[in-house]
Amino acid sequence: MPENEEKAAEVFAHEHEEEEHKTPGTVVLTLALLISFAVYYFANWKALADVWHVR
Amino acid sequence: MAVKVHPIQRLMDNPWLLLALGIIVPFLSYTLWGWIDMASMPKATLP
Amino acid sequence: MSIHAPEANWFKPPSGAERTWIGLALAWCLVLSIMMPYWHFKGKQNSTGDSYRVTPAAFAARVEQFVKTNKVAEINGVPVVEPSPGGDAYLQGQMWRWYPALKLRVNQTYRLHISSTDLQHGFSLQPMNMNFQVLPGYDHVLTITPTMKGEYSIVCNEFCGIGHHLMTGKIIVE
Amino acid sequence: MANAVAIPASHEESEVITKPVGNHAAGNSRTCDTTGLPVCLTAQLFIRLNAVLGVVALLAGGIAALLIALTRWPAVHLLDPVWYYRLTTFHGLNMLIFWILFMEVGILYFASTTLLNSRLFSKGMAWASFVMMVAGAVLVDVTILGGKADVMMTSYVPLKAHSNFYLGIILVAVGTLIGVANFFGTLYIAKRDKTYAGSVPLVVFGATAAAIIAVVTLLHGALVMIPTWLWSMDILKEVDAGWYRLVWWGLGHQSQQVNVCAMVSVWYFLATLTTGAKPLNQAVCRGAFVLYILFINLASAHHLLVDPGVGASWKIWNTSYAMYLAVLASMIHGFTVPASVETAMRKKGHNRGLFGWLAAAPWKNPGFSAFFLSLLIFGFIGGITGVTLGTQQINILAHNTLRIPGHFHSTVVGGTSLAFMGLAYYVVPLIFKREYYARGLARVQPYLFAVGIVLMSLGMSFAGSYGVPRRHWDIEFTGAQFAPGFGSGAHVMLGLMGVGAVIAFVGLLTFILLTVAAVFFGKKIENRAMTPW
Repeated sequence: MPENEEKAAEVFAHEHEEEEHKTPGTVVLTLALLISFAVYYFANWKALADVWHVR
Repeated sequence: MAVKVHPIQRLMDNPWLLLALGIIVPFLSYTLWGWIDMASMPKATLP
Repeated sequence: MSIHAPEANWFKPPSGAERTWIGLALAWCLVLSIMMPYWHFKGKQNSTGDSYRVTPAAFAARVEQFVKTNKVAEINGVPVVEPSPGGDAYLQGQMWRWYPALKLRVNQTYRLHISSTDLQHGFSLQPMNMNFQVLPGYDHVLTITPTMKGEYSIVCNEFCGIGHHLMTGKIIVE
Repeated sequence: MANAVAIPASHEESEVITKPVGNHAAGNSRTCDTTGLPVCLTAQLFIRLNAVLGVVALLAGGIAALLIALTRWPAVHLLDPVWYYRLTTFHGLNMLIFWILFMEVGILYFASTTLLNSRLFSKGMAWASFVMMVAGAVLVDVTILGGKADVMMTSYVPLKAHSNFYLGIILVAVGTLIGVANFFGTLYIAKRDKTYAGSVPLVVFGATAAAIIAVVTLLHGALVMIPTWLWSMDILKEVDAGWYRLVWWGLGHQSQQVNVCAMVSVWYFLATLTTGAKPLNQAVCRGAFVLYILFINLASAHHLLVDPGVGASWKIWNTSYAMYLAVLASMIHGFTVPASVETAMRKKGHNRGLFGWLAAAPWKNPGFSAFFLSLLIFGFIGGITGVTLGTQQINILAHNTLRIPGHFHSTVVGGTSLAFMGLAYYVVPLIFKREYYARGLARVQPYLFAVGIVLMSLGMSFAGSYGVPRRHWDIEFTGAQFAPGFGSGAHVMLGLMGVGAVIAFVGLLTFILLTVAAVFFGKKIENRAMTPW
């Protein structure tokens, strides 16, 4: 049993390696999205904090 | 040859189950809960 | 290929940059979802939906009574009404005016009841830019504290027929 | 094909397969000469019909778009109030409902037949669906233009339109629902007849997600429109305003989630067709679609964030789509789609630096440029503004201001419509079997449209940040009791919106003229592959 599991893990690791993709451009693109998102989002909270109080 | 299919893959291969979940989840969370909120609104006393 | 059937056993957990991105995105989503309950308890601007069922006739009668007892002036033929600080104020949206004009004290808190006697309207306070929905049959109560002095206009930003763009009102804060 | 009886095809479909293949009846399928994919001829007929009607609605809505944009540009202020409000109603329904629904039913037929190697489930249902949708759309448009339904797309009660307006919407909704049922029927027979092995392709999975969301949408549509229709004929005494808003947005917002799903599926489809991209991880892409199915429909709550009647817990839970799980799904697609393109391009040897792969991408192919611009506009403008506006408390600053249309023009127009345009650059050669004329113009068209929509969306968004209301004829408030007015900043932004709208309209018209010319007069594609873009 443990041997089988080991084999399976090996196969998986192998597939894993093969399937590894390098996508640095996409990473930069998505990080730019995340940063602009955060800036716009928190700027809006700041604007909200400046209006009348309401509940 | 019986291939062991991951349970998550089996879920995603079942459009009927996804259809049922896709109707039930928003109906309970959005529609029904919304109706309950509206129905439980008290009458105005207008002081 | 996304247009062909995938291999038989395609399920595998995400790996590499994809996995990192999912983790990062999930963390950001958690920040987003915590912000709302956080603001609900710590923030000063919340729309809690505090509201009561009311008939348009009953609401209009209450507004009339409010105008009669609290009127202090008139501008452009519209009564200016000053509620007592900490008390209730009433505002009626109808085709096509906000009635009456209100005079409030800065940093005092009011229970502002808004409703409509006909169609749906949009209460939009300018240039402060605060917006709330106004429905017939619903007494929408905003517990509101003006924090700045000045003259503010109310416009209607929910379409209510051909005169919609003429529907305006006034709030003066002293 | 080898031992097929050589019966000469009786009409233009020269590569029609004359013996039964899979679950196709004899003479009811062909093999695409470009992709080698099988095409069900019944499905092909309805894809064509739906695409044509979609483009007709797009043209009608587009003309209205130009006129209302020129009215909201204060320096031009073109229409009188009656026609401004009337055409705003007309524009909304033709663009947000008719153009998109016709295209989506076509996409569902395509995905479930060609990509699953199956025949369409029912020709009768396809006819019923198509006829009801056309009848409904015509009824709605005639009622609006006849001046009997100046109620905006949302038709919030107690604002009342002529009963034919509601009847038309019910017809469109039921017709679409029948089309969606035909899709599910095809999924069923394809599985039963074993026309494919294992799991459905990713694009079909995305289409399934869109179809599921469409079912929820259309059920809400029936739930709200039938009582309202009865009320418009005085059979029902009253429809509660708050109840109407709650259920109507189960139709109004959710129909836009159908678009999101359909658009993302089209991204995957066009990425594959134009760059040979394949998804890095099926589980991740499909998992993101499952998150859409389960949670994206809660976002209808975004319209009720400053409403009376529903409480803070309901608002916070639903507006976060249950902890923003549907936003997570969009962010996942926002990674997996470009990552699949990047991987495919790098495999082809475009390995220079961070963005060498992107620079070398087929930017001259309108199918690619439309898809990638759609991805960027949807993500960077539509996504960011949408989540921000849909935050419960921030909505106080944005509800019913021009920020709202600013947001959804970048999602539905810059995102979905642009992606569908990219799709058309393949649908016409592959399904209509016609070549485009003026291919140089077609290459430019997505850029023109994208630039226009970006300017317009940003103009609207920032004008809305100054408090400018949506659906409002005159922000100078001429003749009003109190004249609030807006500052010069708002006017500059509205001007930007106007300029953007004109550019986008030129882009739209270019697309429609090119497509109509190709469909009706384009060079026929017979027994050969399409000319690559």
